[in-house]
Amino acid sequence: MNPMQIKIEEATKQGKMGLIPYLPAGFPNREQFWKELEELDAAGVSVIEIGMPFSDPVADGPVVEKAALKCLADGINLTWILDELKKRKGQFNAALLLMGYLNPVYQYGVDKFAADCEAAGVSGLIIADIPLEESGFLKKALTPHGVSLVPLVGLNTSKERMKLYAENASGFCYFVSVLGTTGQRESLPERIKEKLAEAKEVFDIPIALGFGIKHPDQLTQFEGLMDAAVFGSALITHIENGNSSAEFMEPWI
Amino acid sequence: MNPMQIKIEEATKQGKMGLIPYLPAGFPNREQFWKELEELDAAGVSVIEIGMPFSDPVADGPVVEKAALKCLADGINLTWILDELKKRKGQFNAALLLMGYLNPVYQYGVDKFAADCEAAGVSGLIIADIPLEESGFLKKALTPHGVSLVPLVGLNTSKERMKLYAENASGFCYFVSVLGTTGQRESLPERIKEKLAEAKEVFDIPIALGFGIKHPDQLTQFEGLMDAAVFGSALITHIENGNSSAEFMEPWI
Amino acid sequence: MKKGYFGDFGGQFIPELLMPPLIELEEAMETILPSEEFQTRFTNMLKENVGRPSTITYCPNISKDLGLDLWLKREDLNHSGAHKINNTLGQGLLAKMMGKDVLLAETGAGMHGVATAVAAAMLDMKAVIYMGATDIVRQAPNVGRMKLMGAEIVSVESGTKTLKDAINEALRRWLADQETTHYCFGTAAGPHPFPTLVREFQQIISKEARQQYMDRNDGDLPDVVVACVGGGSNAIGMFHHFIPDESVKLVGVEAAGTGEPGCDDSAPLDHGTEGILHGMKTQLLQTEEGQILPSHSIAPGLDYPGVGPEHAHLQATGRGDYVTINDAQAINAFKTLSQREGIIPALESSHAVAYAIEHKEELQGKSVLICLSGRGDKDLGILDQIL
Amino acid sequence: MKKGYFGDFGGQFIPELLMPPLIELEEAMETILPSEEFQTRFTNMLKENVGRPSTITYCPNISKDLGLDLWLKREDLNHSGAHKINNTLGQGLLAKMMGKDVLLAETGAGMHGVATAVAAAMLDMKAVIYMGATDIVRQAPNVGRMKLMGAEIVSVESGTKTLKDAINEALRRWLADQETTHYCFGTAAGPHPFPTLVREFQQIISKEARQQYMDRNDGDLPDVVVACVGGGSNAIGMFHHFIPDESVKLVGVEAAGTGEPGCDDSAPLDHGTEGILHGMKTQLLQTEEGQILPSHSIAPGLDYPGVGPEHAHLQATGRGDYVTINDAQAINAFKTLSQREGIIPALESSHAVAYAIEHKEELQGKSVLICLSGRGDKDLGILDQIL
Ligand SMILES: Cc1ncc(COP(=O)(O)O)c(C=O)c1O
Ligand SMILES: Cc1ncc(COP(=O)(O)O)c(C=O)c1O
Repeated sequence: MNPMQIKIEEATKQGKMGLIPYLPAGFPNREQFWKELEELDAAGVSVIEIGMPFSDPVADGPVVEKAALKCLADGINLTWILDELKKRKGQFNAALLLMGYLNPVYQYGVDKFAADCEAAGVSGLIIADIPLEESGFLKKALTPHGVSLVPLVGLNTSKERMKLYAENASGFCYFVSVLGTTGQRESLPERIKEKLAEAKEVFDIPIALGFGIKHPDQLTQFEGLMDAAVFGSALITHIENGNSSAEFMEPWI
Repeated sequence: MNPMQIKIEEATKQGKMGLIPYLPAGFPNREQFWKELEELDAAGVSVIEIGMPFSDPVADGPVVEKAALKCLADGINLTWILDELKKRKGQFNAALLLMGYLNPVYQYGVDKFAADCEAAGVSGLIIADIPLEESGFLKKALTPHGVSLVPLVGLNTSKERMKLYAENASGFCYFVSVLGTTGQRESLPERIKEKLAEAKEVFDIPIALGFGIKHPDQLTQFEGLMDAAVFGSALITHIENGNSSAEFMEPWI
Repeated sequence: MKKGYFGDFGGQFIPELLMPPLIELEEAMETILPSEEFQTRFTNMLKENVGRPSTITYCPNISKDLGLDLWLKREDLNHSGAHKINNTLGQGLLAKMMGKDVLLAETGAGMHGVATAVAAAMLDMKAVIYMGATDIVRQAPNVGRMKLMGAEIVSVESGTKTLKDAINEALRRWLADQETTHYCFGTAAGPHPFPTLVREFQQIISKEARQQYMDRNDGDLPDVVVACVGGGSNAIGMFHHFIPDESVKLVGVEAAGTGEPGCDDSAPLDHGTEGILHGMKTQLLQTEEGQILPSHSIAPGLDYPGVGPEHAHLQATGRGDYVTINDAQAINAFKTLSQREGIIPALESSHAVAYAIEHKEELQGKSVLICLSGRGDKDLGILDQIL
Repeated sequence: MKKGYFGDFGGQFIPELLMPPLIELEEAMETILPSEEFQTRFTNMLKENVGRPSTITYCPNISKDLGLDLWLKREDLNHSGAHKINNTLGQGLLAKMMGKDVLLAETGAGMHGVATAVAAAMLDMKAVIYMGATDIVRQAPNVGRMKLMGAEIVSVESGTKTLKDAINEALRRWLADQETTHYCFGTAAGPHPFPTLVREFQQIISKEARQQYMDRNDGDLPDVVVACVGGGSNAIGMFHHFIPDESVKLVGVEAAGTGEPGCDDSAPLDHGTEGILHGMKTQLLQTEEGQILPSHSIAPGLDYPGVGPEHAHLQATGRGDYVTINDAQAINAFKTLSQREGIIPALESSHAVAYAIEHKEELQGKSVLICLSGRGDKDLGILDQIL
């Protein structure tokens, strides 16, 4: 079983929600980044999602985009991320997940990328601009190395498509809470419930809800329909304001 | 015989050139205008050509246009010209000629205009924008009142057209020295001679040369081919510079 | 009827020294114009360079809004963006075949200037364009286009610095340069033979539009045909083939300017008087003493105190109805057509469109075919300043 | 070949959340597009609103100057001034029949934005246009036109503030508003089915041009067919029906920018590498690490680091030749066509014209048919600044 699933299920077995914080690699700067990761890990999160920078991040909202483009300008690249993770292999309790866009991975070389992920202790990958139809070649490269390609589904994903995604999916399923880009929102649409229930039914791996999440109170309404929460923009803003990740995690623990 | 022809022939009989100065009515101002006319008359000119102002004087060069538009702005109109001339009827030795464009005369009423010319002692009219083809109605109005419609011909007037103009022409024939508008020119085109000779042959009334004339020296080459000279822009510029008409006439006498 | 006259209007009121080139032109109209060579080349140019036939367009949204059927004859789709090119290519080709090297033109909105520059470039001739200093400022995009195509622009600083004065200066230039130069007059006005010559080149508008309308309406004719009237070339082109159709009402739209009492306008047919200007006897805005009054319209191409003599005649005989539209109404039409149909009309043409809007009550259920004489790209600057 | 692919290029590399509207669009392409209702309405719109067929024009003066036969396909004569309208009316009508209310678009030169605004106005829909802040400044006339037609303009301040970034933002907006909104993509690029859909609407260019050329040349075909390549829509439209004609050389012209070493350009086919951007696998200007490079061209519509996948394929198979023209050469062509033929081309199209000028030696005696994709009125401001 993929470590991400294991970690999330550890949480749910304890009656807690799996927690999946997102930070762009190298944010807010190279050293601080690893400190934030350690704090998050110490807070007991299930999966740490690390953003790989891309010049044209079409699925990102303004907060994530700005933070990630700053890291890109600072010279953060896939080599740095994978090398540094490799150095720290085994130091994190949480499972590690890389998130990004296809082109940098494609230029890196998907086979090399898959191998290097394994070597770095990365167990999952989210590629925002790969739908089902184009995912075959990537899955083929990742699977031998035990890296899961995490499916993203959302309010407009039909049950049929969910089923196709569910076939040999592993790790967890990322349920996107809104039709839109990442970013904090005050409230989440009611109709999520129905779709979440559908996803719960279709997938036999944990369901994580992401996009627009800033506080656990937003999620009480979805109890039983989701297993984990992903939060990015809220965490980034919090850090940008000079606060620590540990602090941010308090209401979640 | 039209007084204009009489006056020009008086000059030519004395071996001199007929002189036809042009001034816009009311130039440089209402009082001064009559003083200039008196000086010109005293200098022994044959015909005094008085410009009637028009807003759109297409045949005029910049000097005449500017002077005439100033007079127009000062309120000079046909009524003033004809009234003031009437008051002075008989005071001029020179014959009087009005020059202008059709529309003001048309609005004044051509029959009334012809009658008022006679009453004012005017013996000729130049309308710059009436060619042969359109001149019938005007001639018909003028003839009973002894006012001649002076034909204008030029370098591009065919002998045939000259002949048509010559039919029952009276006063004098105005030969336009250039293809262009009024205004002083340093020299006159050589080929005038040939055309002037043609006009001399066709017309049995005096030929006056006009447009671009500023000094008698320009004309020695045309001796025998012309009977009178018309000058406007040069005279206007001279007056604008604060000099008197009498002074201007000196080289001509 | 006297040669060169439309009823009481028209004629050839110009200096004798301009008669030879006018006579030369009249002769060319009799010899060159009907020749097979001219006709073939001209027809090809209209098709292959101008893009004729220009289409007619039904306006579904405005028609619904107003309760009538609105059709547009799309002269704005012509190369260079207005009906003017029909005339400049015609005159340009004629001039070329007459052996002239230079096309001289006046321009108000700049569309005729641009169209003349196009004709000159295409025919490998030189273009000299007279344009009022005021118009140079308010129609800057067209000045840029003319210069780019190699035309010489002469800024006219005299008088009102608009179209009327540009014509004065161009006539003066023609007088001087008549041997090498053809005066490519921009509208169906001026001395004979221009009103006839320009109509000859613009009648293609109604020739096409009449057939196109019938093709799309089971052989029916429109109830009303509308065009704006500056000098009157697009209007006479739009009216010509409809004149014999008695059921078709012909409406010419003059510019009322601001419409404020005491302000200048451009509506000589509405409240002008008979007089003589620019070589023709016609209706003019003038004082009782025959001095020409300054004109005004927000549409530079309509900003003219005179009008082509055939329109004066059509009005006198009652065949044409002439109405006025003011600046604000034209701007409203400009915006309405842009927003509702995606067509940005020239401010000139907007006057014609405004007729349908302002008269919608009496036009209920009728079909109205409007000459969209040009496109409005050139006018965005004027609008920017106002809106 | 895999669905949505042209050889190795194409595909659908977009977020899952955009798949439903893409699938909906694919379905509409299979059901609505071939329907008689769609085809009739679309054909009518092309004729009656756009003014199609657009003519082909022979350029006598430049042909003589260069020693070849230069022909232009006149997409600049289309309503709104470029080929873009063929596509926006097609997509607009499709979207309308799919029940959408809003047309969303990115724009570089503003021509696609204007054409989308036209389609929206005509079809009584709303237009929302994303445009880079840099392009908003350099193509101000088009911004004015869009606003006038009631389009909402969103200024894009991210990245290079040009076309690429406008696409990013528009994709984000689409993601959010997919239920009511159709993303009216402006070029033959992006995720499947856009490259095919846009080609479908632009192939009319070569369908007409091929026949028109043959009609005027005793059934002969041109030796060379040329088009500029930004995203590639006018080029694919111009090439499509010539692809089977083996004797006809197809030349796509990319923008070399200033041409100075170390400066940005817009020529991914010339020296880009395979990668993924904006939903497609294609040739891209990118770093070795897969970060997209900023692009530059004096022609805003060519200023894009990617290219439509079918062009990458035509290049890979050798059927298409892709060359570059720099800013100075394009400006020279812009001026040459204006002055010698009276046609002011868009700066984009000027790149295609420049090909004939710069390659005149090898083209001696050949006939060259160029797609004049748009008119240059919008570009006078750019030129003013430079000249
Ligand atoms: C687009 C357009 N329409 C109309 C006119 C008015 O001229 P006319 O009355 O000769 O058609 C002009 C003149 O410049 C124009 O540019
Ligand atoms: C006139 C013109 N030509 C060409 C282009 C380039 O686009 P494409 O390569 O899709 O034809 C543009 C884009 O805006 C344009 O406006």
